[in-house]
Amino acid sequence: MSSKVVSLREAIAAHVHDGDTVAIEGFTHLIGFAAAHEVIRQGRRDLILARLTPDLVYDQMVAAGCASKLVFSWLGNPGVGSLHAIRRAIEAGELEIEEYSHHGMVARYAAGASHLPFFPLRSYDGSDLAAANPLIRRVSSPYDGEEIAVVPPLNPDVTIIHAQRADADGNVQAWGIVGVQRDAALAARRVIAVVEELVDSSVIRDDPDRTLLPGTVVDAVCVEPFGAHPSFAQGHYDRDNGVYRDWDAISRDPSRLAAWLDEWVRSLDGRAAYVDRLGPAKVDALRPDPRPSGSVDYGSYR
Amino acid sequence: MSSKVVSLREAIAAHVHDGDTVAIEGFTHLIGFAAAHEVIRQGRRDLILARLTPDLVYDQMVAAGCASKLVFSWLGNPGVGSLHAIRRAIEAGELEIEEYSHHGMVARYAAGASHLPFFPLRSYDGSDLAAANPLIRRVSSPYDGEEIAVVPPLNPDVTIIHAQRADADGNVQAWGIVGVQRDAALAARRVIAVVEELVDSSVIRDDPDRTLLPGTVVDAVCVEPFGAHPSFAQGHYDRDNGVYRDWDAISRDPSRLAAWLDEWVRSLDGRAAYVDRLGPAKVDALRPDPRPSGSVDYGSYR
Amino acid sequence: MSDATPDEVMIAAAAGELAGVRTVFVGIGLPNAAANLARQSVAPDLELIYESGVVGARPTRLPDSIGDPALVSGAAATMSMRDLFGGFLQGGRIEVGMLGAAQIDRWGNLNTTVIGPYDQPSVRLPGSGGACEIALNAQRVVVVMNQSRHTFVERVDFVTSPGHRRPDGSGERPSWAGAGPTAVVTQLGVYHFREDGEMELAGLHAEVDDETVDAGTAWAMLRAATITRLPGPLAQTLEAIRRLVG
Amino acid sequence: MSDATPDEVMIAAAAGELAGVRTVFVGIGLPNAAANLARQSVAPDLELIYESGVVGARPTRLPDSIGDPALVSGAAATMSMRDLFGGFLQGGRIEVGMLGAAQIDRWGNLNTTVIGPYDQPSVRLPGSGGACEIALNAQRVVVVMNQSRHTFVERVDFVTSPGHRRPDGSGERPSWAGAGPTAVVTQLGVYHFREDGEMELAGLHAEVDDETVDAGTAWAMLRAATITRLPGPLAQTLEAIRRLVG
Repeated sequence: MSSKVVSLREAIAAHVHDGDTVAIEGFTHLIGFAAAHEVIRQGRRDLILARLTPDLVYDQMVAAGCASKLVFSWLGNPGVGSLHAIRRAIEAGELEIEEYSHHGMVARYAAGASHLPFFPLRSYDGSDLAAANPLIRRVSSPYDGEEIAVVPPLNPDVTIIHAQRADADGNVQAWGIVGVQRDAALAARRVIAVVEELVDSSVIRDDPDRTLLPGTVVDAVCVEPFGAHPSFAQGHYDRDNGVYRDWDAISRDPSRLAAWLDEWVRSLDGRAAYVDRLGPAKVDALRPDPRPSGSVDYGSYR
Repeated sequence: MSSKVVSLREAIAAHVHDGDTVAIEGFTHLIGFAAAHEVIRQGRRDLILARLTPDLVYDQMVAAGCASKLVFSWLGNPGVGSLHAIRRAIEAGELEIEEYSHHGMVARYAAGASHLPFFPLRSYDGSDLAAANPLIRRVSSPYDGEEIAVVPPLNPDVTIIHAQRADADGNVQAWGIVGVQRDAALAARRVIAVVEELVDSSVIRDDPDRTLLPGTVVDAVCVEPFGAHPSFAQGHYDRDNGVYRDWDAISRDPSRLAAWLDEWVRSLDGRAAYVDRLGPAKVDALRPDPRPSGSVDYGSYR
Repeated sequence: MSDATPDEVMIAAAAGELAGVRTVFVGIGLPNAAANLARQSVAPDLELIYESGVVGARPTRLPDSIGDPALVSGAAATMSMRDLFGGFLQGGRIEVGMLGAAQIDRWGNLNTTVIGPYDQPSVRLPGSGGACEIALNAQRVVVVMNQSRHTFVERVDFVTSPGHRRPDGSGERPSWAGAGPTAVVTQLGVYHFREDGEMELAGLHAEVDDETVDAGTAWAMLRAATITRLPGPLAQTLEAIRRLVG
Repeated sequence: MSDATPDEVMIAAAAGELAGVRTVFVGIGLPNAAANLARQSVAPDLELIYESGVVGARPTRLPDSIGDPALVSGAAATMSMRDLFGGFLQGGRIEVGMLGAAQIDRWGNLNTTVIGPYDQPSVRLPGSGGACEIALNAQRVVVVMNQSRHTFVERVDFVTSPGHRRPDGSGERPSWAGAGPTAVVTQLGVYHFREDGEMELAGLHAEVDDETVDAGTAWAMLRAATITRLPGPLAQTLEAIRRLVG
């Protein structure tokens, strides 16, 4: 099988186009900052950005002018406050929004992944969310006539996920919080997996239950250690809460934000340079002590 | 937290009642034979038995007179042929059937688990299955008017699953094929987990991704090593294909079948006695060589 | 006399609402501190469930974010958000959902979306996250929030998470839904809901009087038949809170 | 001259239908042997996907059952049946579904449910399993089955898995569905389907002639413009099959 490993630059150039619907998913965990920064560097425009929690990652992409629309369910800097670049863009009428609840977004990806025309969920009754978003509709059950809310499928042109490891065939493994990553990838036309580590196929195949996505659905594998910073990668590095807190002041001030994008994104040629700029002291401080999962026995059968 | 560990006899007595809808799930893997045999010993009647593949386990329960109805999607002895006790009961008008496809049953459990009035799936168009089962219906999408098949929720009174290990809090871990076990359990009013091994909570909590069911949804934990024989438990024992092949002749002949039930179920007081009767040579022959999953690092964060 | 801050009083009172509870769906901030405190005190069997998909977390620190590696290490289970919101929350497996809000009305409707009109808000808030479905599907809901005439309002600007009736007093909760908000904890007191779904004052924190409650409510707050004087956090509870919040 | 059995001829021909394919949804029996043979020959990148939820299996033996521990150990991935049937099969991620059947008609409708009426069958077969949705959602379907006037029938007793048209020739496949059956492999030959969905003879195994095909078909089988004389398994292929089937 030919290897799917390519550079992140090549993967973004090949798979992310102006005007695409893009999902860089990862719920609080494994957020694809390295990939987002590469999209910024390559100057993509008019993207429709989908993500449950736009987080700093989309605040940066919006600030860099990549996006025309945001599809989301919780818009904030967790534990800190607002995402100011996104707020400014919305207020200036430069960024359209399409808003759901978390389960609504989860259900949209589920419908997209499984080729359903809609997905039913018990939400929105008595809320103003359905009035604010005409894509939230209702269906009657053919069993008891009861009405239930439904949302339409979400099929990104490309979904980018970050994970702990993959093999060259594109089999991707992740542990800890996996959020909506599987459905967001299965729903997409193209999938880029960015990983902390490339491993031999035998490592993957020794523990098939850990596989988040089989290689048959992955188009490109890119190896970018620390690529989810300032979010975290379970077992690899901690969440860099200081970056989240500091972001508030940066993103409030457009000129500071522009300078930040120059310093941390545009003047760098990739994630390795970003890690260099962070410096070994910061990187070391984010490394956890080991806590092994332990091994289970799959058995060898002949 | 008080322990959920009870004997299988107590668990069946407390949670399985005449007339209940019962799901003993486990797709080819981890089929709950020990639990089924205990249900037979306790003489339950008029059960509605739900399972994708009734397998030997329901052929035995039907032969023992436990069931009045079967809800299923594939009725056979895998790789061998028919389930003769079930066929006789259907032909004699003693066993009602309600038939789906696999995805239909999967979707019924999914609807049951997530409290949905129906679940949509792309199946049944052009098939005679919907005509044979009036519970397979259709819904129009409010987005494009397209019609799609739906099935109703399945909410067993009790679901019994078998797994490799659990702790006393009822956190259950399984590896290998998990089929519909999670949804079948979440859909149920009561859940019995039968496991090969009781482990300390620290073993579970060292690898939370392996948890199939958290203890909050499990009512009873029963420890019955070899409890899934003649099906298999990944890493613990192989499928006993000889039993499946031999079953054909046994279940063809009602008197041989009655003798089998006496010998292997009714005259025994539990699974330990069954394993004794199998004998150490057979048990040893089914043990695989080790094939460890390897360990991943979750990290210790403070 | 206690030197507890208003937040500490709220955390302690909110923890008290979890006595004997087995499963709580926890948001970030005060609910998170309250749930962790409850597990160390009135609800030793409490399993903390985070919308990131972590069940039975035993965090060694109070996380900044609802998704934090310290929630995962040592947890009982992780699951996809599809399983969590579908099979777990919607499946009725969550006893208590703990929610915060920027605005609440007398029916327990919560706003975390906008101040002002939706299309031209004066303040854009984060939105629902999981709150809308938590409010509908948890067996009951405990609200923890700061109280003032700006937050306890006659009419919320946007119903993100439904309470017992529509803001105009019409309608009722769907038959399939959970019981909705049963308690609201603020820095002033604790509120319950009458049979008809309207909020009433049920308890006052130390050194808070009736007039302070009325001054902090934009409608005429009803009173329960008996209004408890809440004891306030014990010294050991305060210690525990400070260990948690750091 | 080959000493291949009819089953071996079918396995070899069915494996040939998988040349260059990446993902195949495999049933038990002949399809399983064919898919494993294909991975060792014409489709080295082939990922075997079993309805038990195993993706990219590398079985060290040919299992009796579609769920077997030897399918799991060394596989690329396992997944729940919800993810497999929903996100994988229904999501269009399966190139080829390989199905068997007790009856087939000229439109490729497959019966694995009953011989005789549904309520009073003379033979009760296993039913659909995943076949109905595989027939609809795989990008295309390859059928492997024994051929006779009892199996290649004018009208199937029950449509378990839909082909190109209803048994009376009406209707067509839904717009969202895959291409349906594109090849049928039997011990006599290989059949394809015309534009209008009707089956035609496309290839004959060694030592099989036209009349044998007609004697083994309960309707007037159409002929492709050119009918290939199939080479039959090479010696090394036969060896591989015998290693697989044991």
